[in-house]
Amino acid sequence: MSGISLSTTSYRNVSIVLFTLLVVTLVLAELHLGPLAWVAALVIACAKTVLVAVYFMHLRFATPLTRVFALAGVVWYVILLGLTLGDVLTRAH
Amino acid sequence: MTSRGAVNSGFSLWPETASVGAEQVDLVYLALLGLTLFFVILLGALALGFGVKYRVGRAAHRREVVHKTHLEVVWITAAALITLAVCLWGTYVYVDAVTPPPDARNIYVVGKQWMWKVSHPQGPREINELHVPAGVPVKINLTSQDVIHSFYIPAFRLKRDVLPQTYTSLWFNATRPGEYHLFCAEYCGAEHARMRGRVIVMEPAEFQRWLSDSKDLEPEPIPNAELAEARSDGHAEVFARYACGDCHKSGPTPEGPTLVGLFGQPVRLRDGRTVVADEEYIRQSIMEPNAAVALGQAAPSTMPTYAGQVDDEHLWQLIEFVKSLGADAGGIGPTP
Amino acid sequence: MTHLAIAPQFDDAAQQHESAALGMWAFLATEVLFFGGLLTVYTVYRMAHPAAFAEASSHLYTWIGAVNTVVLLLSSWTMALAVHAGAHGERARIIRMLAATMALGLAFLLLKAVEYYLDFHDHLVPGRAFRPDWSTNAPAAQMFFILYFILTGMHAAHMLVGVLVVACFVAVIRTTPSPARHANALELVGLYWHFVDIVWIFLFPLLYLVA
Amino acid sequence: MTTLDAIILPAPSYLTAHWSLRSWLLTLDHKRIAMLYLTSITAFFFVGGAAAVLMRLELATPASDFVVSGAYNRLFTIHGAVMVWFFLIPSIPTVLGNFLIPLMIGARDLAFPRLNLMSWYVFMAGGALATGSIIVGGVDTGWTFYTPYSTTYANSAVFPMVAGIFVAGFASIMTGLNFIVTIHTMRAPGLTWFRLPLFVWAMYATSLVLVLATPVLAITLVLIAVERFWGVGVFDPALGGDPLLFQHLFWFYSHPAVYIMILPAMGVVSELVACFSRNPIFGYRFVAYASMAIAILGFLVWGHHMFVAGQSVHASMVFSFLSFLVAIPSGVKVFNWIVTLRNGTIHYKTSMVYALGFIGLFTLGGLTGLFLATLPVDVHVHDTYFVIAHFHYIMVGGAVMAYLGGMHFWWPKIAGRMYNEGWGIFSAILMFFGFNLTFFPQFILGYLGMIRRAAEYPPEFQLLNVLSSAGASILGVAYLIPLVYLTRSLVRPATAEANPWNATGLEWTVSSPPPEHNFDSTPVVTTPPYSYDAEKTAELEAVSP
Repeated sequence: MSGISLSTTSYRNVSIVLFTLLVVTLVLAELHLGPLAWVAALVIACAKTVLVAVYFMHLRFATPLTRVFALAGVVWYVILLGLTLGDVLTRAH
Repeated sequence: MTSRGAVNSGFSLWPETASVGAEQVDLVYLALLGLTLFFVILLGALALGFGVKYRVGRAAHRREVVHKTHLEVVWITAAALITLAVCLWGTYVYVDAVTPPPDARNIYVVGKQWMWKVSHPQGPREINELHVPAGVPVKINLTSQDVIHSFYIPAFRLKRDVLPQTYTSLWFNATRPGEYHLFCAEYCGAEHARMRGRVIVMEPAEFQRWLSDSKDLEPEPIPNAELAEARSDGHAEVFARYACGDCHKSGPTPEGPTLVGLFGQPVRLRDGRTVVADEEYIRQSIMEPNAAVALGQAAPSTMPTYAGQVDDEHLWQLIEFVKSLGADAGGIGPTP
Repeated sequence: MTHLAIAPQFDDAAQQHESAALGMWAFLATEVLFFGGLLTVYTVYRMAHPAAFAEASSHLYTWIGAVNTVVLLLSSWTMALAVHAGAHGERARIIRMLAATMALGLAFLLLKAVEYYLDFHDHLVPGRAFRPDWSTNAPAAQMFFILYFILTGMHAAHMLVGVLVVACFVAVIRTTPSPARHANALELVGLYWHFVDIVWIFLFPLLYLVA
Repeated sequence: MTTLDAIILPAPSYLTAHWSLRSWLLTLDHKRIAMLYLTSITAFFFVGGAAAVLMRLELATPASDFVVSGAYNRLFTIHGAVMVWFFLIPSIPTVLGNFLIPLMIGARDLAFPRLNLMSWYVFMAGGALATGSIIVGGVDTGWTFYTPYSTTYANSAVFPMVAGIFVAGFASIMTGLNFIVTIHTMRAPGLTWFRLPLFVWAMYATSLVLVLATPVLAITLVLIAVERFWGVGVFDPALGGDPLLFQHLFWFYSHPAVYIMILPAMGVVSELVACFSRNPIFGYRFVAYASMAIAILGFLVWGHHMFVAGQSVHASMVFSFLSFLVAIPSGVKVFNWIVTLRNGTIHYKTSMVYALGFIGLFTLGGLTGLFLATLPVDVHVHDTYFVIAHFHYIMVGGAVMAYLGGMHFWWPKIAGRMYNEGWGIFSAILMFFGFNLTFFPQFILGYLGMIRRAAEYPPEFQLLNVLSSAGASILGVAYLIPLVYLTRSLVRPATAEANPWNATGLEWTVSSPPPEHNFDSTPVVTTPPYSYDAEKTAELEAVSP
């Protein structure tokens, strides 16, 4: 059903972008940019995730409800991480 | 020393209040109690009133139910305002309770399974007892030797978890001389319920006298220390230095097997093997506690490795000490 | 649509498909939180010991990690094509693409096994065998490797499940009279596979590129 | 079979459609799976209850003379773990939820019947592991498994218990996932979200919590198991680990888990209050939204379990504030239930007595929750009997009362039999009395400073403990009475009609017990829920004999 909406060419194009992003990650890692590199690597990982989720996993054609559930896991993970770090980073000892 | 206070006192419905902070906590508690009473009476009266008036078979004028959103808004707002007020007041009291004044007197407390070890910077050390002066801010610095404990003095309304590898603290300003309970509030193993002590609040002058009297006082002998005191040759001192007797007592305990009568005897291991407790076995057990765990003990062993901590001479002395315990397999009392 | 098998509790194929897709996405949300718990632990310790983590990370075989990333991205591509073929009911292409996906999945696991072997050889396995003579902060370095093994181990377990499911699917598609009947199920397998790929997309920079 | 036969003979119910053991153990029928769960969780309830009775016996005296300390520690661990994971969390969802959700929304079954059956087997496997840990010596860590005690120091069967809870977690996830999908996709035509019974709303909110919280518990338990086996682990302070991190992960699950227990109970009570006051629920939408608000806010407050644990002062303040917020939707529900009584025609049936008991006990439990959210008060009463009393008011006074109220309400539907109302009301009142006698003294004990998880206590606490133990024995008897008369109703031919309470809701439109496939034809819904008309019912009852 929903798979019909994308052509094999678009899957190829998405894959090429994914490989390019991987190369960018590796090059950035070689440059030793310090803490900036970590941020860059994570941003690129997020970009890759969005590509995989939107195209390979067909979120682009999914119902709003499915998108909400796709986001729910991420939002709840942010709650877990955020409030935990809220404690760890402000501890006096 | 005064004997007034919570320890061994009779039945009551309200705990002793013996610190400045405790009075603050009681005020907040009373306010919450009032709030609870108000809502229980309000809701109870409504439920009872409706329940009687509209019970089946009773002729009452029953109007059609119309939902009123403004009612919902009223009680949402009321609940929000009341809770916000209590929350802010509580937070205000709490900030005070966790901020020790800079001139507070320091006392160090180590929790271990299952006792409180107290050290005063002036010298005296105590076990399961804590002497403090009244009217002076006292800061207790806490750490644990093993698991998480919690240092709890109900009369001061104070509690703080005691963590391994971490320092936590609490402070109080005791108001009334007397004896008060000291509990471990965080479950910490088999004898958690018995990890109790006394806080003895004294008049400052009396406390000063106690301090100078106790300067040379060693902690009262406790069962764990009996092994170390059993021998008066140099080996026992090494045994005591590494606190081996904290776990290895005169009988088997969850923390460690007894060393009495061990040497030269066959030992059954968890993995089914049986080995003879010779010099090499003792050495290995000290340096690599997990290599050969005796039957009935935890695996992985609860004993930390002493590799890199015990030098060869001490190791030898420890082995000699265990050997000497094997000589009389009958018991551990203070032998000649 | 007509050749889809409809279970008795559903009214029509659309309801069945919507239920299956929603169920799978809800399951993936639980998976996010499963790995999320581990990543929370990782983040807390990495913030506590940035230098030790960077030092420890440099002892990993980055090239194996990078090659494995390529392998997994490729497998996601072939899986996407398999789902695409499934929607068109092209039996031969489904089997070809699934076989490629499975082969890539196995290649990933094989490389991972080789890497574990090398790590073991380098005394990087936490516990008594852990000998970080290079380390300035051995406990923190060991913590990094504990997390490395648990994270990659959990991921590899998910990969293994994925490979097995794909293998079963190949068997089903080979014998079924109508491959199109299984298009929805294939789509769900695809969702799972891509998710496992996404987990690796994060694990690679988090574990291998700390320096 | 001729057409005539088909008209005369009633269709067999789900209970009588098949008779073989196999037809029960391999059933895909949500109603039969609910019955499988009912028998299992009843057994677990009495296992956990037996542990509680032994604990209260020990606590009748200050010394540990009835059981030794080590045995007592195993008792409270068993009591906590079994009651939380094998009774309270599955109770209303897997029994009433499984049975009622498809019936209430006009569906033939849940979306994934096989997954539903599998969840029961997984649950039983988890239960076998957890109870197996009792046989191989018991666990002494407390149900919270705090590290490093559970990982490094405990010398007891931690692993089977942890594994059992880990496995049972998958059953939770399967159930929650099934409910979410079913409620989204399988509602009958015309059954919009705001025409759903509030029980379904509550089950939806509960399922969200089940699905989003349980995986974090799963990974936390894996980390404990790894640490026990491997000897090194992420929570070991000796290796630079942070034991507080364990508490964060644990409470991220375990605080929302409290809402897994209480939200379904609130849903049940909404049904009961509406039916037996013959009134629509006052503020239906607010009650529905309150369920969702509680489910979501429930994820933001776990740090209030860590106010004295060494958590940062700033984090504690934030968690304290967020905890107060949960009081608002809970209060909304209580107010709306009470106002629903107004202008109603109140029938004091067994279920209604349970529902009113719930409202009273939950109100007290909720208000004492405010004490625990207040930072300085929590510092004093944390880990004391005040906490024990508070959460038993919520979980036993709340969840168990509502569960039993719901069982009595839907028993005619489930079993097709009526029970003796006199015994029902008597045991409900006895339970309310026994409960308060057991747990109210514990509030006082907590403020006096009596710590939890201790077999021994100072002698001045004895009087209140004796009261509590006496209450526990009354409570124990009160729990056995329904077991007896409900079981007796099965062999006694007091057949229930399709709708004995004149209740609204699709589940009452099918026969009692329902046929195997629920509905002959898919129902179409055209009215809002709870279309009770108080005046009319009162008049109708006045003229009927």
